[in-house]
Amino acid sequence: MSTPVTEPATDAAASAPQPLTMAGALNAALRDAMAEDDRVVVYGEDVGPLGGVFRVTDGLQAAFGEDRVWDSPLAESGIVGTAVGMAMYGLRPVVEMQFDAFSYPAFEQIVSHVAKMRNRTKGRVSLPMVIRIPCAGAIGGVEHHSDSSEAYWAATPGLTVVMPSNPADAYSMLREAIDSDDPVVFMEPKSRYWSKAELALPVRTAPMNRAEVVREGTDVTLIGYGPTVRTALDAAAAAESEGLSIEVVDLRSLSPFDDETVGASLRKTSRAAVIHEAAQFGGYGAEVAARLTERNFFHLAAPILRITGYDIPYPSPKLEEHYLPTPDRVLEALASWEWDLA
Amino acid sequence: MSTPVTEPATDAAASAPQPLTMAGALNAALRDAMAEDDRVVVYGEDVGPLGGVFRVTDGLQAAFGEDRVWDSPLAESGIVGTAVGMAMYGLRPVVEMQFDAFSYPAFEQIVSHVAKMRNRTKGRVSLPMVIRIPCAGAIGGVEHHSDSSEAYWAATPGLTVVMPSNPADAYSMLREAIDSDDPVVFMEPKSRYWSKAELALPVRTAPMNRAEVVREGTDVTLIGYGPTVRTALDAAAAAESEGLSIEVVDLRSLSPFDDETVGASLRKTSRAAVIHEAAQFGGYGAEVAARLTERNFFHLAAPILRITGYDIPYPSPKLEEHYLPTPDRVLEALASWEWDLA
Amino acid sequence: MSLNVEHHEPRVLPSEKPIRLLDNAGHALRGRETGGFELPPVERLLDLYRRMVVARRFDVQVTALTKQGRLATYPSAYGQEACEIGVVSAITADDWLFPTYRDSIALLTRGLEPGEILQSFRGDWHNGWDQHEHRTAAMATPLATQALHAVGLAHAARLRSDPIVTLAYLGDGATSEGDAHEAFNFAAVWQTPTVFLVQNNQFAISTPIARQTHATTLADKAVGYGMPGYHVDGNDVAAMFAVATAAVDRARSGGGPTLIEGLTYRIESHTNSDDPTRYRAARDVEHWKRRDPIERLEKYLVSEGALTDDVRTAIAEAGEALAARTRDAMSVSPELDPLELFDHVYATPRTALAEQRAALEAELAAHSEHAREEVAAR
Amino acid sequence: MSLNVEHHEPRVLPSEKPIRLLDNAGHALRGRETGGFELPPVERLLDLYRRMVVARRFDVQVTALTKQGRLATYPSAYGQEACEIGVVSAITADDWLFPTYRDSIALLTRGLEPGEILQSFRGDWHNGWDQHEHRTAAMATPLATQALHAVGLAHAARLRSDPIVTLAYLGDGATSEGDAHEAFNFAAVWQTPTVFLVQNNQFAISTPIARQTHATTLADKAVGYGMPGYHVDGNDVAAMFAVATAAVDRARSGGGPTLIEGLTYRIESHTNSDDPTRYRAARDVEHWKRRDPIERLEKYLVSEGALTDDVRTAIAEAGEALAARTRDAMSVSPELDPLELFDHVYATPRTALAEQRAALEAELAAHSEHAREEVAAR
Ligand SMILES: Cc1ncc(C[n+]2csc(CCOP(=O)(O)OP(=O)(O)O)c2C)c(N)n1
Ligand SMILES: Cc1ncc(C[n+]2csc(CCOP(=O)(O)OP(=O)(O)O)c2C)c(N)n1
Ligand SMILES: [Mg+2]
Ligand SMILES: [Mg+2]
Repeated sequence: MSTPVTEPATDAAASAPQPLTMAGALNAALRDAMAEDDRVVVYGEDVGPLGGVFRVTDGLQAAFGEDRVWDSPLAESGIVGTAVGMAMYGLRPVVEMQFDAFSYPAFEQIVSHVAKMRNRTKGRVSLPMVIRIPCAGAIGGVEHHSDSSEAYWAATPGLTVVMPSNPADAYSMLREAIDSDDPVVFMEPKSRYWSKAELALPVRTAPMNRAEVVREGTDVTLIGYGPTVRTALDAAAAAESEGLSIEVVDLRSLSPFDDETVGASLRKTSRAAVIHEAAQFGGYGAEVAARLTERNFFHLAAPILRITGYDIPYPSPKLEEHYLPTPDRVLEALASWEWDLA
Repeated sequence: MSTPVTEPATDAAASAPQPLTMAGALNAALRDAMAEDDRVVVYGEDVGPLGGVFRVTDGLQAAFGEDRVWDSPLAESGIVGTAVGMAMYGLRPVVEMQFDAFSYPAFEQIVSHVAKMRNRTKGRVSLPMVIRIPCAGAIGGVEHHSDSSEAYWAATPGLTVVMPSNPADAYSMLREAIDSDDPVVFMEPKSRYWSKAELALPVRTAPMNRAEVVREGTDVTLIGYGPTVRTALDAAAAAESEGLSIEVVDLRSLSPFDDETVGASLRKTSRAAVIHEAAQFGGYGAEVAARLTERNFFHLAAPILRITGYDIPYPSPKLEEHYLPTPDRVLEALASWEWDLA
Repeated sequence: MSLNVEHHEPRVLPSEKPIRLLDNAGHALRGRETGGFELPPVERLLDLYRRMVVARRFDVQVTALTKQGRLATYPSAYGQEACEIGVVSAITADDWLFPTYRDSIALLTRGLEPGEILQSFRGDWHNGWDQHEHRTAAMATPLATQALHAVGLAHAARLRSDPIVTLAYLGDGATSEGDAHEAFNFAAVWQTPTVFLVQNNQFAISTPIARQTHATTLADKAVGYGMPGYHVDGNDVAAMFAVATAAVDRARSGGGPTLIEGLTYRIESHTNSDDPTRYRAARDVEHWKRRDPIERLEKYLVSEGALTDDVRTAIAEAGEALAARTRDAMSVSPELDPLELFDHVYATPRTALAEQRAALEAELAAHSEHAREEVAAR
Repeated sequence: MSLNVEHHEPRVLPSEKPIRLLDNAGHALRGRETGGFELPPVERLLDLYRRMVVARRFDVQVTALTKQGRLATYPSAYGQEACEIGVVSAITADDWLFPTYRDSIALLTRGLEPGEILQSFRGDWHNGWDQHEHRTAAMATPLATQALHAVGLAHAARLRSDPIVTLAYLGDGATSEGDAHEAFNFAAVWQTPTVFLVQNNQFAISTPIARQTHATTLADKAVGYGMPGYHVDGNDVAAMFAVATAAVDRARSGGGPTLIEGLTYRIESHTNSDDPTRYRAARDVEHWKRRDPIERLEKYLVSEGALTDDVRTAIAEAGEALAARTRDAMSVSPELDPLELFDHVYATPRTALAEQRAALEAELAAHSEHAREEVAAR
């Protein structure tokens, strides 16, 4: 878990610690950002009276009115495309794509405009907007409800792509994303929405472009993000009993990649594995493995492993357990690797 | 260049060798496939009387009529989405996206249906269709005309993604793509459209899922695909005079990746670099580097290099020369690496 | 055949008042309201009645099973039976249906078994039937995408002079997607034999129709594509069937596509995980319950003396039999083979997938070995 | 302000015959054909004439420069001046224009300089002006995408009670894209102050309008969104200006969006790299040349005695001056700094980009060092 740092004096006084889910923390972040800055508007499918299908926007319309929070027509390209115009005008739209797979209709707007506008205009038009995407699987969703789309966004220059793994980061990173002058693809791991933490709001954690060492260790670096930070921590806990000391890094930011923090951990342990739910082939883990290897080759005692989903479409609910990287699978992968070395 | 192999007896008798551009070879492949199999239909934007903006479909409408080759309305999702229905019916549609960036409106249809239909239906519905995408840059195109989209497709399980680098492969691989029962994203490097070769049609080269060693060498393996095969060959030729023996592999197939051929080359040379036009971060080269490292770590004398475009949107025509990986840049990269090793 | 169509239909605005053949009291209507459509013969209506009653029994059963946790999710069509059944009954077994997740009960009319229909909702596999056997595509989740598949298949059939029709179902919300537009346009330009049914149940999850369109009716959209559009009372199965039959006939005879809007209401929640109290008033639901499509037709059939006790009993029995078959199908949990995950992704085998398959196989073997040891150790 | 709009416009079908105020002989029309619009005053028409003549001079000059290789590409608007100039002249400097690649000459009317307009076509950078200064977005290449930006900006302004209007230009082909649909729909549902101009020049590159739509007019599309649509003679600048002015006024006073179709023709090829002989007959081009928008207005102005020799001379001089400025702008090749490639991608600096920038800097330094050595060695 990221260490909450002291609030800057400009922010509202911290509330007493309260148990908050990630969904609740995101809701609070939206609420606080909207209260502080009336340029922030929230819209998308079902974000109004329903509060979003994951309730992340719960109560916001009641609190801020229909001119700040509203249900748009059902069209993702329309949502993102109009947000481009709103951001050009000077608002700070925060839009929701209901699931990764339903961001695909907006792909052209995101890749050809959101990502490229600032460069196209030599920095004269920045697009301060946040595209929230409830992401990944492990929630028993029917087809198209458990895609992992991060590799698409991370491969697109001009986008900032982040994914919190816990409620404190969810709050802090969403606040920072909304404040950013760059467009941010903000990915929210659905399976972690109901994970809880005690938080005194407004909590601020490390800057969103930094990775964090969330568990120290000496033998292996496990690199996770979003839902797989939990997987890595569980694997690390289990490995401890077997005498293996695992360091866990939560990437937090997928683009940019924090070479400094992750590289330092790797140079310490000399072995690393990256864990994600998405298919392995062409997945984000490829970039992690490639760049860490490039930059730290002579520190490596073994190749960087990728412990990921298979190269298949995401399975149906009853089969997803076989697809998802589990702590067991992580430990088995590490074992095979030690054995290779022998 | 891939070695043409003898034609199977079933095919029409080979014509006398004639000089053909890649565009011409693709045109001939479409023509021959259409003549042989009346399930093959060709449609898209401007593929009819105009023959496509790159003339790849030149003359096909005149030869086969408007029921086999026609101009569709201007809507890429519509083009791919209707092709899904046509393939379900039993036709073999070959559709054209005018440029990489204009395939993005079809992203949802490609990722959520083209790639997933066969798996969804337990193999009962295959989609034998080809999505042709004139790809990459180096043609002095204005914005949005020089994107490299291969990383998006390669990261999508269910798609087959190929890219020829020369006229013989262009002919042979397109024929094979059309014959395939799997949907194929067929990427055509625009900057190579007018490159020429002497071909006796119908030429058949290696199976499209295989990489090819197009130049033998002993010191370094350069891995290219599409436009960068030429770059690699030019670099290899220049390096020869300096006593460096470079082997060049033309990937041809991006998904699947031919681990066998590329791995063998790498184990021989112990050093490799992959070259592509797309931005480096999250680009296809990451997968190449990651998987080759995973599988051949203890054969590697140095990290696998990625010599690529920068992590920025593709530049305007007058600046693209600074962006594109050139043979010089390849040689400099190799030099820095040798020096690292010293 | 030449696909070069330049002829334009005379442009007509859909009627603002929905086309209706039976009023809510079950009285046959005459005059303008019918849009010139004729009430189908009573035997046909009786058959539609039977299908609707059986379908509702199924729907209620599945909702109950879902609440019991037997299914991962179920989007009910309670209240939409007239749209669902009336329109699909207008096509033949040779025609193709392209349904959404909402349209389970239309699939019953296509002859699919509960076990096939519900496989994806139970979570076994993404799709549970042979699409070619039933000429019924998998239920589309990404909204409006299936409309394009319907147009493409229709066009392919037309190129082959195969006189089939394709029928695409869409929701009101889905009409806002770019793909709906592209499908309507491709169908009209190519004059494909396609019928689009927009079930306007007035909500897209929580979003009301007023936030979805500013048009007077969704059928108005047809004008912009140069295709006929009909705004129909979606709780009047007679009207839905009559309008759909005319559209299917026109499509089959080369007259091109039609857009039909059925104005209806979803009585249940969006899916079992929805909370409709957040976005609609109970009294609205009550209002629409009083316009129940089955009751309306029932009143008419009773007034015509067509609904004898024997018939009622037979229908009820058919409904119960289907409900029992549904319960049975959902009570057995089929053995799923995780290794099958790798088997259907590509027609052309891939080494990397074979490797991953082998890895999972080894993992599964190790686990069952481990399980055996644990049992033995006890 | 409440955005909850449930009021519907009365539904009207656009006239099948295009709205026209001046016939091809330059005679002022009366009666139904005018659609109730009034001929603008002669001083206004004279001003539009001046803008069109100057714009054409520019367009011809740029086409010539492109043939000489000074520009990488240029999409000419020759023949479309009445649409291009008539509509953009209906908005104020405070309003926003969202143009396509085709609309260079509309940008002249917005006060942009040739050097700014042509920067992307020359290949220097993707966009060459300050969008906020000119309230003119970059030319959109991905078709129809800009229409959504126009709707979003209009909605933002409305939320801020800023009484501006946004004007989005689209081609006939672009109306087939999903984004056009979504833009029309969002604008109508949100009732944004947006005017859409569809320049129906009857071709999308080589694809004729008959393959793009089956509707009688493109303005018919408006019906499906519940917004007013006008089918206008796009070579009649008086009509284009009058209809656009009414639409802008309505938008500004809270009356929501309007779709205007200008029926026109592109006389030049799609871009310099196109070969129109493959897809259209020379006699069609001749036919449309005889309906030249500038000549039409000229005839009217002459008949009104408004076009004196002095005025003609002044306009011709303005055109020549602009052409000269254009040649001048295109004859200097600005020094481009390759390192700037890294400077605008993100507002937040990135280490990886700084590294890549440094690598290119070193490479450039090595090259110029190398070049210096080569020179010295000679
Ligand atoms: C492209 C896409 N975006 C979003 C969703 C999520 N989603 C599922 S159903 C639904 C509402 C659909 O409403 P409507 O089309 O009216 O159909 P109904 O559910 O009322 O039958 C939404 C937003 C989706 N499935 N696909
Ligand atoms: C999304 C997208 N698809 C394809 C293209 C390639 N393209 C550029 S212009 C053009 C034709 C556009 O026709 P139209 O909208 O009628 O405008 P016109 O050029 O006639 O002004 C096409 C297909 C594109 N720019 N964007
Ligand atoms: Mg609905
Ligand atoms: Mg056009």
